[in-house]
Amino acid sequence: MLMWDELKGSIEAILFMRSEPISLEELAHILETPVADLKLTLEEMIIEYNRSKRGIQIIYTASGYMMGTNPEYSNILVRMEKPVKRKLSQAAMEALAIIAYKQPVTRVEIEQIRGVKSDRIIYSLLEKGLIVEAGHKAVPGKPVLYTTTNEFLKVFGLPSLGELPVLEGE
Amino acid sequence: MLMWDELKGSIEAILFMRSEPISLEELAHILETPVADLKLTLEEMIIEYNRSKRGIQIIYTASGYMMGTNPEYSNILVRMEKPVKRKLSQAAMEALAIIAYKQPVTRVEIEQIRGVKSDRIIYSLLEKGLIVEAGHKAVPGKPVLYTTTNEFLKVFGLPSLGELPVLEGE
Amino acid sequence: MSYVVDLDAFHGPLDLLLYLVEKNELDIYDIPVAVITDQYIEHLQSTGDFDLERMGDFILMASYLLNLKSRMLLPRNPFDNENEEDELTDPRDELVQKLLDYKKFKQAAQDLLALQDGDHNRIYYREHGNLAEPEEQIVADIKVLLNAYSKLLNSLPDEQSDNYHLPREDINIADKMEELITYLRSKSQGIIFQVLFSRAHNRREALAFFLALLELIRLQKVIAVQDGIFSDIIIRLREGDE
Repeated sequence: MLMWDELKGSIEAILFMRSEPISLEELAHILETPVADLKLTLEEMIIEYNRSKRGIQIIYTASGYMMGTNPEYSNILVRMEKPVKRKLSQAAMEALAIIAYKQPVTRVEIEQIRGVKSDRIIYSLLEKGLIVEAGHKAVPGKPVLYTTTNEFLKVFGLPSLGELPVLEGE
Repeated sequence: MLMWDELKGSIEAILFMRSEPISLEELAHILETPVADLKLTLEEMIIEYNRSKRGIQIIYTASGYMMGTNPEYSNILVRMEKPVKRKLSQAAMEALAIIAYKQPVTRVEIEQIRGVKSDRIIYSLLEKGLIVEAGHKAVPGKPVLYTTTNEFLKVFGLPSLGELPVLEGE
Repeated sequence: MSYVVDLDAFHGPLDLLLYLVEKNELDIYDIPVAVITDQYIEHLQSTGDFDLERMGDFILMASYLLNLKSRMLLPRNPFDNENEEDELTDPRDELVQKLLDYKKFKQAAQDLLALQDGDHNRIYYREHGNLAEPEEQIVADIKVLLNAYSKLLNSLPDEQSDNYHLPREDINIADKMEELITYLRSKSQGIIFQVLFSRAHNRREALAFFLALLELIRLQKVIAVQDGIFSDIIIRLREGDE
């Protein structure tokens, strides 16, 4: 069992390293500390971070806790040059759009709409972490079903799939 | 011109976002603040971070300031390392070690120590961004010299080349 | 004596030599060259299939060892005063230095590995661990996604039956090949793949363009280049084809 200060330090280090939200359960597993203690500690840390004009803060999201910059400083952070930016190709965008709006969806269904083979594009979307395999469709051949990921929401700045722009005429 | 607290907050946010070392000059440019002020502020921040058992710290490296975890917590952080971490082969580690300790160094010098051809290994280290070509040695044939990169320091958790483990017998 | 050691497990001749020195608990500064040479060669002989390129380095060391062995066996001429220097130096010195150097860096490699694994206290930085790929961030706009989707849907109803049909006779692929060449000639930098299809009035014509393009690529009159998975495909005339 860690001391109080070490517990906070460990949590801080873990949240710093991880760029994704981490659940209380995973933290409890890593730190060998009961969830209830962690919850209290995290709440205290959030308050401490927010008390001053800190540049970073701990954010509580639906999928867990994560560390991020304080939005107050976003006007300064935009002045920084960003990592290599990459746009999705038109073809990738098409496949991704079909998956986003019709999920869960099979490769054949995507290809029927696009009119072209799409296996390589699906593979690269999987690689980019924008989509995942989510089970199999209960039809002959049991084709793989695809859905979008949290990463997809992050890239497009959406809080949830419910916030996808509404299609014309639907 | 920012207020004192805001300056610290901004620096903290920038160091958090950036995963590479950032120079005082670049910080001065982003924050529109004189280098001398930034240097003082950063020194104060480093002391503040080190005073408590914080999980993160500000590290001063040859190429600038950057944020990293406190080494005291590495026994905990090792538990959350991603399982897909790409490991280097023993042969690649040997070549990398020679480059790290003897840089700048030529391919032939590496091969003399290892006793085997190493061109393919050097190529893959270049591809991984762990080493770079850094000019040519002033000897006949002008062979390419290799040095390690910031990425190398990051992968091995070092603040600078000066912190490499001490070589046996030296 | 039988060895179960696989040569592939060694990263080079020095690695194998070091293994033999350690296994026999020999003093690295006073290696019995005859013994170590015999064991070394025995190892090479016990190896079955082996990458010829790698074998070269091992064989080179074997010949070096044999040479060293013969020099050790030769008695020194007590009346030869001209080679006084030779008497002071041990012919093994070079080998000893090589082994010491190699041993030092082999150890350094292990230390680095331990650092990477977190066996020693170390700093962790954000987003490390992705050794191969440079950092990149996908930028995308939700409106673009919506546009892509609505365009797809709009193109569906009247065209769907055409999906898997070849172009009808009214569109000639040879004509399209001519048209493409003429067009590409005016674009020395090449054009983006998708732009090509903006010239088509319907799906059949687009398909004809595509078949024409494939044919031109096959005939090596045109090349298509893509720098990365998500980057645009650039179509241009082959150099020298005017």
